[in-house]
Parts: sequence; structure tokens; C-alpha cells
Amino acid sequence: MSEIKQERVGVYVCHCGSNIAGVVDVVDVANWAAEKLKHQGVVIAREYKFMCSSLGQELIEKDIKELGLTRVVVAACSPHLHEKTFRTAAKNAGLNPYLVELASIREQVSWVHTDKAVATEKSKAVVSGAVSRVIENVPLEELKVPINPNTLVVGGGIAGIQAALEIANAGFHVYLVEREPSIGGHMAQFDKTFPTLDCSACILTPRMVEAGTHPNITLLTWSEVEKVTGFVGNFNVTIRKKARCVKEELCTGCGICEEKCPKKVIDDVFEAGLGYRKAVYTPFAQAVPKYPVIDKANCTYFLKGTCKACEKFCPTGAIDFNQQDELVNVEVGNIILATGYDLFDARRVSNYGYGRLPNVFTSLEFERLSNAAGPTNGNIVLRDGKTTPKSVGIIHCVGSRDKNFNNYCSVICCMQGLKFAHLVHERTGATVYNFYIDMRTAYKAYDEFYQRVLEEGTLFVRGKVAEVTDAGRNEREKGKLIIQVEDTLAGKQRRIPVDMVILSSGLQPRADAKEVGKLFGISCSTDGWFTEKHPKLDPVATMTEGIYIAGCAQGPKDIPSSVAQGAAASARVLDKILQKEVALEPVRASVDQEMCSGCRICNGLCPFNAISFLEDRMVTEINPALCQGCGTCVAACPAGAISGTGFSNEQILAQIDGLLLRNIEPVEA
Amino acid sequence: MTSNGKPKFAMYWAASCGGCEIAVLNIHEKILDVDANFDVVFWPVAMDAKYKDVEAMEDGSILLTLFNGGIRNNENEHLAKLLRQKSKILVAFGSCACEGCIPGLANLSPVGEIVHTAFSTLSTDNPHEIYPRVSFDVPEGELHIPKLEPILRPLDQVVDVDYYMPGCPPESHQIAAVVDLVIKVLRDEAQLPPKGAVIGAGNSTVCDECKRTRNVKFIREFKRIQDIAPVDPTLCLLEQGIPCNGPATRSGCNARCPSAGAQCIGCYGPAEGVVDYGARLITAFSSVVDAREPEEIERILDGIPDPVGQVYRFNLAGSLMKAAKPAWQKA
Amino acid sequence: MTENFEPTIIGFTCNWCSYRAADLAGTARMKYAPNVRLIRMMCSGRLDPTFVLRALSGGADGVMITGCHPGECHYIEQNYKALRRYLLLKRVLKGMGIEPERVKLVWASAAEGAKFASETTLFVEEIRKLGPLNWGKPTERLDDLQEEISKTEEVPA
Amino acid sequence: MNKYILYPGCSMESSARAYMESMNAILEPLDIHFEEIDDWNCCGATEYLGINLIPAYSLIARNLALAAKQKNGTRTVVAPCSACYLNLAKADHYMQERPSLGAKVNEALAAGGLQYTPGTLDVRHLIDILVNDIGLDAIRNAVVRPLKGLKVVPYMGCMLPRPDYKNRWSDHEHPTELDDLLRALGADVIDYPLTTECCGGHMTQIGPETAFELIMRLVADADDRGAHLMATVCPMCQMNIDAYQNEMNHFFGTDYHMPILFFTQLMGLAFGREPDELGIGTELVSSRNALANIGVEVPVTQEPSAPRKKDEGLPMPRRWTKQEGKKEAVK
Repeated sequence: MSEIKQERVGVYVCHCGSNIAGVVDVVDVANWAAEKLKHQGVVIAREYKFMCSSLGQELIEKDIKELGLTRVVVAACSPHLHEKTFRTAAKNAGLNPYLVELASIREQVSWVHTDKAVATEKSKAVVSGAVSRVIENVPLEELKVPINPNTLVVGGGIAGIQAALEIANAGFHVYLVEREPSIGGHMAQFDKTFPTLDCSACILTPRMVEAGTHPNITLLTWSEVEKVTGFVGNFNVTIRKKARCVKEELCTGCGICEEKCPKKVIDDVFEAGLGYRKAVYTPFAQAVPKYPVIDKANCTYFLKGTCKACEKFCPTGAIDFNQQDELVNVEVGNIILATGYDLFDARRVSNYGYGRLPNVFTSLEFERLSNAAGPTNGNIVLRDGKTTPKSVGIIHCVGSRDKNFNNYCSVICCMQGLKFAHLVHERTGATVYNFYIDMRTAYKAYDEFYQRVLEEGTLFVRGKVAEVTDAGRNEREKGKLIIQVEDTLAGKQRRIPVDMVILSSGLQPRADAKEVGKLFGISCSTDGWFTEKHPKLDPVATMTEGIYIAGCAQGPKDIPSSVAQGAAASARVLDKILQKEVALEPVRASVDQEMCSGCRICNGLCPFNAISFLEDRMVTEINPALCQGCGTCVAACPAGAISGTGFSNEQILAQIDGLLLRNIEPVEA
Repeated sequence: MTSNGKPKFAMYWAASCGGCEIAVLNIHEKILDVDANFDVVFWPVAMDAKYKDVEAMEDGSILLTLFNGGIRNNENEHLAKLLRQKSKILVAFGSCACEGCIPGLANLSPVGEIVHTAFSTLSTDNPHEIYPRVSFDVPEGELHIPKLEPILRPLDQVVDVDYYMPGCPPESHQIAAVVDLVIKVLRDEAQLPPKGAVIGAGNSTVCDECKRTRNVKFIREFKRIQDIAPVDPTLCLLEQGIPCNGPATRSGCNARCPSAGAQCIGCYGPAEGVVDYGARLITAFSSVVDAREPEEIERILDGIPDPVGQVYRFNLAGSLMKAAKPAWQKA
Repeated sequence: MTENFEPTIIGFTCNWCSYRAADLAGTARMKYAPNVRLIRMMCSGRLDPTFVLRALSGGADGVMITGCHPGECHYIEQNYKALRRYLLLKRVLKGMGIEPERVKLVWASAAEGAKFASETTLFVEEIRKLGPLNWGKPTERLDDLQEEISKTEEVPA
Repeated sequence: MNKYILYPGCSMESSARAYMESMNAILEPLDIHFEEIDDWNCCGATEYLGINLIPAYSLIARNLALAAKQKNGTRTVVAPCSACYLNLAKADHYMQERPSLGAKVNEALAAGGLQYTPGTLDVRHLIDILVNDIGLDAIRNAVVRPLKGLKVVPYMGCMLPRPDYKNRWSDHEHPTELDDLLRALGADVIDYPLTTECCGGHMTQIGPETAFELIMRLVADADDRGAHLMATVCPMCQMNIDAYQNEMNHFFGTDYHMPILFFTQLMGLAFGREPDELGIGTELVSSRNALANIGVEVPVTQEPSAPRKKDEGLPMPRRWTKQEGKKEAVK
């Protein structure tokens, strides 16, 4: 057995109020540690009500100074919560912070076991493991890495725009990448916004213009991120700037090309399939930037090599058919993902008939219907484009709170349904039914808006709509869409004939969310939204340092929350930039080149290309800047020539022996 | 010191094949240096010294004892303890003493089964099923033979060992080098290495001395060397799908086997500071497997039909597990 | 005897997924068997087969290896390497006469606290059925080799 | 040559003889070969499963056991009738899902020396193999007389698409397989929203008013949409709408005349076969006028059932007199 190192270890067992002490006999654990682990170097073992409190930390600091402790073990909550706290306490007392180990006896013992005796015994084993491990810890210094002040914001919706503006106004450069020809996101498609009924474009376009003209913002629209390498403070991002076939420096945005273009195409992105656009187009009038793009899939020139109308009529000769995609490489310190959401595909609910019954519309389609700049200039009409509906049914929770589709509540469809009810009333005077299961109007001035819509005479039916059908059974139903619903307040089945049905469909993660997550090294939750670092306390950060998320990409939310998250993410980025450098966990791998035989077995293991082979000396080398500390090569090296700080073989092997209480009984011969 | 002033030298062989003894002779004329500088007092294979002669010596009077072979029966254990008592420097000489070697593979089966296999299987003509007995009365008196220990143990699991000299057998040029070193120490021209050190070997692995070219390895199939015709003489054997233990085996033999066209089977034992040799090979071979789906990985791993033999051929007794479960149950 | 046999199990978790799944099981107060003692590593790829052998030979009756689902590894693909090592290690354990079911690999993402808890309890039951490993401690006393051999036959007079 | 095992079911030989004849008529042009399960028995239709599970499933599973024994190079059992298809599919599914049920059923089958392991057979409906195996192109090529001008309402019935254990159908509420097939025959297919609404099933026996209500909805909507006739895939649907349409009219005081044929009869016509070979004309609500739209002359083989003559005796009590009060159509 290795000889007993003469470290002086302090053990501190936390009550955590009753969270731990309620199940684990903390006094017994402390006494046990003091007695049984003495020969390993435990000189003091205390228990205290709240170790993470300032008093608790002072306990540690006092002991380090007075008893000359060289190692500290705190048996309390999860290292993800208070590892930093106790490391700082040690640092204040002059002990290297990496000589502190946290033993989790709350999340992994007291909260999950009921038998008090067993929980206490397990806590002792966990403390023993931590003590054996901490003896093998070595002092480490955090790796200081400079932060590149530039920031990449992915997604030009309201959240992305807010984040970009906040950082740019603080004087730092932002690259704002947007997949569509113009920034604005889904909000640009709306007519009014709830609850204030502000015209969506009126409050959005000023922000878009500000972002479009801001000296510190480089707008990269009609572009997508292809590759991301590096780590916090030093990301290298490759962006594909798709060819617009329009020379931005010459184009004045006059729109003649769009006017003259003979090819009409259904616009199923901005107009949600209700309106048309030309083969060369800008998605909407207030588009930022104003430069149009040529849709190669539908442009006659690219299909048959003829036409070229846009080129002929362009006053400044800005059209350039053989413009190629361009790969732009940018260096940034932090990245904010504000990639937004996809609308739930209402066709999946086949009994609501969307896609089969003409007069069933989705929420985005209705937004375009009611929008003055929309295909019907704001007139709410049926699919024939002429007749105004006399009665309209608005169905909530389409695809949400439904175990066949999405379990979660999409937060905005209730208010969206109420907004539609108001707009239909205002524009057509039709009778409006809203079919809901719970009316969720939780935020500021939301419920007041619900009261107002009630007073306007909207008929609310509480019940989950079973079916929308056009099989009328009697004169009252002929030629109408019949909504079959169980009215739970009236307690009976009802068949309500209406002219038009609007599906207030829910929000869903982007179809490519998983791939985008993998591109930036973050994961998605089971529902598919980007996973935040902590659902309550850290919603805009992710588990990957330097990558932040904002807006609906993190989960369904309304515009005020998206804006708030955009600003929050930018604040997190600004505090990183102002620190000028970031301290990286000193968890790294390194090669002892004396022992390395150049067998190259580890060379293929590193996805971060941190492992390189020196042909001349036939040995392997690890670049500490690129190494992320996963330890795969440490475990793989057949010669045992690669060691890893923070999670070394000695530490883990010692912890195994400690957990199995092999260090307690004198080891038999 | 003996009467003629020369330090005493002893060599003993426990559970071994005698190859280590031959390797000592294999240092050719240097054997004369041994004779010139040492007084060989105990060397059962070479001279007829008796145990009681050794018991009569004073403790620590033998300067250098090269002990090869694992501890299989109680006689081995007795001699190990005796020589430990009598020797100043006790060297675990060769793979058997260091980590059990081929005899150590017996630890895969219970001891009863070993004896049964030895004395009454197809190849043994034993119609009356006569088995050895630890003691047996004959007219002349009571005969004794050593009793088998339940599992074979390397030397350092029985007595405290000063130095380890791996290899099956240790290379003669390494033995010669150690002899020279000890001679220099006698003349105070050199210092003994720290206690417990491995001598007569390198501090890297076989690949360091192997002349074959090595690239990044992506293995789709493991094959036995005889199934590959012809074997590329210059390319790393592992890259050709042959499970070669070189990457995890200590250097010192100038990659004798790979240079001769065969894969290294690991007789020089683990590299410096390695806790379990087999574990190093498990992680080495799985690191070069180029597959992600479990079924595909299993198909590739089927290319190593006997994983225990592949990764623990020489060091089962010296590994963390030491023996298979059946062997433990009846210990 | 196996009913009240309480197995001791060492669990290896990866910092980003399965350790957080364990924490989530804690914050959600889910109850599971107390027999597993967890060790945190940065990634399941950090798992060295030596750790498993050290645990089994050191008194553990089973080892549970957990990590992120394939494709969701925080370090992109290192859990595949853990899978490969696990599959080869199981073959070696089988060769050593140890029931391969004593070592189990489970993927659990940071959101799957419930799965972590249920898999742990399930594994404890599986190990309880297998009984103690007791590495290095003989389960049957072998007094005399002779008596062992003689059991096989009688020597003719 | 597309080989299948056929489970005809009782109605194909009695009330739905027209379905059998028209099906046999379309096999040859589509190169389909059916081999009937010998000694098959009734499938328990819609009632038996509701009464007692074990004997019901044993009755059904007996057919599967016989078919499994007779596997002539195909594992697909085709059931033209929706009720038979659903019962066979349920038996196969729940014997796998609930091993205890499977065991009891096999225990029962053992009495007859039979056994069935769930999962060995694929249970599929006739239209499923026509659309998915044979394919619409092959059907289109076999059409000699396109049914242009014939307005047809496709009525799938409620048993086929739900429950869909093996996800065979395009949608559970609005499947389009029958629509596509009829369109391939050249007919003007009407988009019919009630295609999977219930036809009343055996409610015609238990609660006639409910059945009439359901039948009235189907017929009324088809009539509103200007359909000449309805096409269905299920003998029970055909019988309920065809045989009870007159009583439904009587009950509601309406005068609908909506003929309903099997889709195979229309396929026969499209393939150039004569009406009498397809059992056309045997339906109670005559399809003469409907088929006149495409110039098909339906021979009057059978006197339309004349209303019963009043005999001199005492008047017969009306069958549903106790519902007299609620006779007017449900508003």
C-alpha cells in the first residue's frame, strides 16, 4: 500500500438545514470521520447547519489558518452548486482552491434515500471516498485565456436583435447571422401584438433599422453557420454567405427587379403559404437589409437559362447571376443562439381538417390575412379570397398539451387566440367562438385583455374540440364547418357551425435544432429545446462555456420574455468581455514524452484536434489550449504516459478504495 | 563475504521453466565475470547445494539472489522466505517471479481441476486413476511432496522484493548489463537504483524500439497473424489488424518479436507506474476499433477469440484480479 | 441468504449528463436504492477499465457506468469510446468467470432523473440476484487438496 | 405471381357473395393467387370479443394456427372483410402483448393439436395489398373501361383504420387508400368527410334507431355531395346501408336512393367484366340508374322486393311501435 501521506485534512459535514440532517446523522458522520480517517490525515471534522453560509465558510478559513490544513472535504450538496463557494473560501485562507473536494450527500444521499441508518453509512463511505481522493489532489492554477471582444449572434428575430443591439451599444462588435434574406423573425409576420395591440411592424422595424445601420453590427443575412471550432473566448466560426445574385454595393433597393420579374412563386416562409412573391424578392417592404435575393430553385434563368428580366431593368446593374456562395471566417469570444421556433404543423391533427378543409387557417396564416401588408391587404376573408366570414371558431392548444403531439404548453396560443378574436370582431363583426381548455393569461395586462375580449361578446366554450368537419347533418349545418366539442361547462356535446376556423397552433423546436445544437456543442432537452445551464437560475447560459441561448430557442415564450432573454444573454457576454480573459477549469491532459512510445493509438481520439504527432521525435503532444479535459486519451494511453489534472488516475483509484472503505480496516497481508 | 573474499551469489527457480537459467548462461563469456566476481553458493540447476547449506548461512550474507519462477507450492514459498532472509538483494528475475507468467494462467481454474487434468485426462495413461498424495507411507518411511497452493502468486506477494527484472526470459544483453551494474556497485563505481525499481528494461514501450512505421489506426477487423498472407514487413502489425501487445508492454527487448515478423505478446510486462496491464490493452484495442454501433463493435471484437489470454497472457497473477472466480472460490 | 444481501456498487458518472441526472433525481426527491456510490468524471470516455477492475477486486459487487446518450456527448463523441471499452471489458470479465451482468452501461441525459433512479434500483436488484462477488475471499474452505482430489476417486488398495 | 393465404370469412359466402365474385374476377388480371385456409372457422365478428375474451380469441387464433401450418411461401393472410381483418389482427397483437392471454389461447388450441406463435403471420386487408403490394400503376394498366363520369363516394368504414397496430394506413381519421384506388379506375371520386364514420355495425339488431341515425348521416351526406353511388370495403357496411336504407327512409320519412357496391365490383367493371359476373344487380338498392351514367346496362334479374300485400287477417303490430313518439328526424 502507498505509504500514508502526511496531509492535514479538514472534514466539514453540512446539515443544510434539515435537507441533509433530516435523514443523515451528521454528528455521527463527523465523529466517524475524525476517528476512522485519522490515520489518513483527518485532523478536524466538524458539522455545521449551513456550510455555504458566510459563517460556514469562515469556519473553514479559520481552520486552514489555525490548524494548517492542507486539504478540505465538505460533505454537503452537489459540486455544481457550491464547489466555487468553498474553493473561494480556501483561496481566501491561502490554500490552493483545487485542494478542496465536495462530497455530495444531499442530492445523492439524503434526498433520495429514506432509511436513516443506511443513508448515514453511505454518507460515511462517500466522505471516506472524498478524503482518499483529496489527498491525491495537486495544487492547480486556472488557465487564463484571452477573450475576443467580438460576439456572434445566430438568429435575427427580436431576441437576436435585442442581444446584438445591447452589445453593439456597449461598444463591442457583433456579427448577426440570419438564415432568411431579412432579419425580423416571426414577429415581422404578425399584424398586431398582444396585449397592447401595437402594430407589430411599427415597434419592430425601428429596432431592425437600428441593427441594420449600427456601426458595430455586421449583418450577415441569407447566411448560415457551417462550422464552429475553438472554445470560450476563442471561437473560430465559418459562415456560408449564400449567393444573393445581387451585388449589395450597387443595389439601391428600388424594387424594380421584383416588379418586372415574371415568375410568381407561393411564399410559404414569410406569407405562410397564403401569398405570392417573385423569383427575385425581398420578403417584406421594411426588410433589413433591403437587398433582394434570387430564389435559384424557381428563377427561370437558372431553370432554363432564359428571361433575365431583372438584369435588364436594374438601373444600377446590380444583378449578378454567377455570384457564388462565400465562406466568411470570423473570430469571436462568445456566441448567442437566438434561432427561434417552428410553428406546429397543424396538418398532423387530421381531425381538425387543416389542409383538407379550405376554410381552416393556422395562426400564422391568419396573421398574414389580418396584416395590412398581407396578401388580402388586411381583409379577413375565406380561402376564396372574397367572402367575409359571419362566424369564426378559434381553437386553442392545437398540438400542445397533448400526449399525441407535444406535452408542453406553448405559452402564447391563448393570448394569440384572444388577439384573433378581437381582430375578427373589429374587422368583420362576425360572431366568434374560442374553444379552450384553460385560459392562460398570466403576464402583465394579459388577463385584462381577456376581460376586454369577453366584454366584446366573444363566446367562450371550455372544451377540447373533437373534430372539425364539413359533413353537415341539417340545414343549419349545410355548407358550414361544424365544430364538434364537449362543452364542459354546459355539460353536453355541441355541434357549432361556423364559416371559418383558426387553429391557434403551438410552438415547436426548429426542425434542425439537434444538428444546430451539435454544431455549437450544446444539447437539447427531451422535447427538443436547447438545454439551459439551470432551468431556474441560469436560463440563458448553456453547459458549454461561451455559448448562450435566448428567446424561443430555449422554450416557448412571448415577445417580452424573448426580449428580456436577449438582453440577459448580452449582459452575460458583456461581463465575459469586460473580464478581458476567462479562467478555464485547469482540467487538462498532458503527455510524458519520455514514456510515450509513439504508438499513436491516442492520435485518433480527440474531436478537438488537441492531440498532434511530432514526426521528428516520434512522440505525441497535447495542445493545452485546445484540450477540453474530457480525459478519453488519459484512459486510452496503453503506456500510461498521458496524465490528466483534476481527474487523475491516482485521485480516482484512491476514491474507489475510499468508497469501498478499504482504507479503514488495516489491510490484511 | 565468503572465505575467498568474493560476495555470495545465489539463483533459485520456483514455478518456472528453467528458461531464465539458460538466459543467464546465454551471456556467453560474461559468465566468467560472474565467476570472477561472485562466489556462487546456491544454484540448484547448476550445482548440488542443499537447503540446509543455505539455512546454515548468516542472514543477509548472500549479496545477490536472482529468484525466478512464481510461488506454486509450499516448497517455493519456504525457499522464497528463506532466500529473502539470507539475501541482501533479492531480484524477482523474469516474468514468472515478477507477475506469474504462463504458469500463472493456471489461476483461471480451480486447483482440483488442474490436478485432475494433469493426472487423468485423455493424454495421461492412468487407468487406475492414481493421484499424488502429499504424504505416503513406504517401508523406508514417510514420503512427502510439496502441497499445491490454491493460486499461483508472484514473488512480491510472498516476500519483500528489492528489484524486478522482467522478460520471458530477460534478454541476455540486459542480464549482462545488470551483472556489470552490480559489479560496478561493488567497486563503488555506481549507485544501486531505488528499491522496488525495475532493472534490465526500458521506461517506454515496445513501439519505441519497433522499426515498423506507425500511422493513426482505424481497425475494421482483428485477424490472427496466420490468416494474413503476406504480412507487410514494414507496417505496424496492429494497423494490419493483428492484436499486438507492443503499445502496452515495457521496452527493453529491442522489439524482438515484431522485428521477427510476429506480434508482441507482452512478456516484458506493464510500463512504468501502470496498475493493471490487461486494462491498458483493453483500452488500447478498443480505442482503435472503428465502429459506433454495438453490433458492429461486437463483430470486430470477435476477431480476438480469447480476450483473457490476449491481455493477461503473462501477468494474470500480477493483475488486480489475480485469478478467475472459480479459482478463488476454492482457495 | 441472498434476500438480505445488500450489494455494494460503484457508479461512474459523466459530469455533464448522468451526474446531473442524479442531481435532478435528488432535487425531484425521487427515491432509489442506496447501494450505489457515485464517482464523478468529466466524461464517460474518461473511464479506464482499471477503475472497474480496481472496484471489483476491492470489494464491489457490481459497477454501473453511465454517460450521455450517443450523439449527445458534451465532447461530441467520447461516449462511443466508453461503449467500446465496456464491450471488450465484459468479454475479459466473462473469461475470468465473472458474470458480465455485474458491469452495466446506462445512458442517461441531464433531463432523465427518473431513468437514472429506476435504472439504479433495477441494477441493484439484478446484482442482488447474482449474489456477493467477494473477490479474493474463498466461499468454500479447501482444507486439504488431498481431500479435494480423493473426492474424485478411491485409490485401489 | 403474388401469393397470399386467404381468410374469406362467413359473409363472403352468404350476404356478401357479390364481394367474393367480384374479388375473384379481379385476381387474374392483377396476377394474384389466393390459397384459402382449409377448415377455417368464423372470426367472431363484432360480438364475440365483447362477450368472452378467451374463447373468442381461441376461435380466431385457430384460423391463424391453421394458416401458419399452411404457409406456402408467404406469411401474409389476406382478409377481405374489415371485421375479420380486425379480429385476426387483434388476436395476433394481443397474444404477443399479453403473454398470459397467448398461453391460455395456445392451451385451448392444443386441444385440437394446434399452436400459434404470435408474430409469425402478417394480417392484412385486401385493399392494403392491392394499393401497397400490387400498386396503383398495375391497377391503372389493367383498366379497360375507365369509370369516367361515375361520381363515387369512398366509404372505408371504421374498423379498418382503427386501431392501427402496425401503422399501415395513411391516416386514422381520413385515410386515402380507397380514394386513390377509385381514382386509378378513372371514377370521379368525391372527398367524403364521413369516410371512417360508423355504419351502425350490429346496432341494427340491438338499437335500430341509432343505426338508422348513423346510416342516414352517411347516405344524406353522400347524396348532398351528388354521389351516384357509394363504394365500400366491408360486407357489414354494405349490408347496413343497402339492406336498411329502405327502413331508414321509412323511419325518417326521407326518400334516399343511394346504392352501395363493393370496390371490387367497380374494379371488375373497370377491368371490362360484365355486371352479372360481378354480382351487380343483386343489391337491394339497385345501382341501375347509377351505372347508366357510364353506359353499363344492369340486367334486372330479381324483382325488387314488392311491399308485403295486406292479407285479410288481423293487422300485424309494427315492429318499433314503442318509439312511435320520436319518429320525426332528429333536428
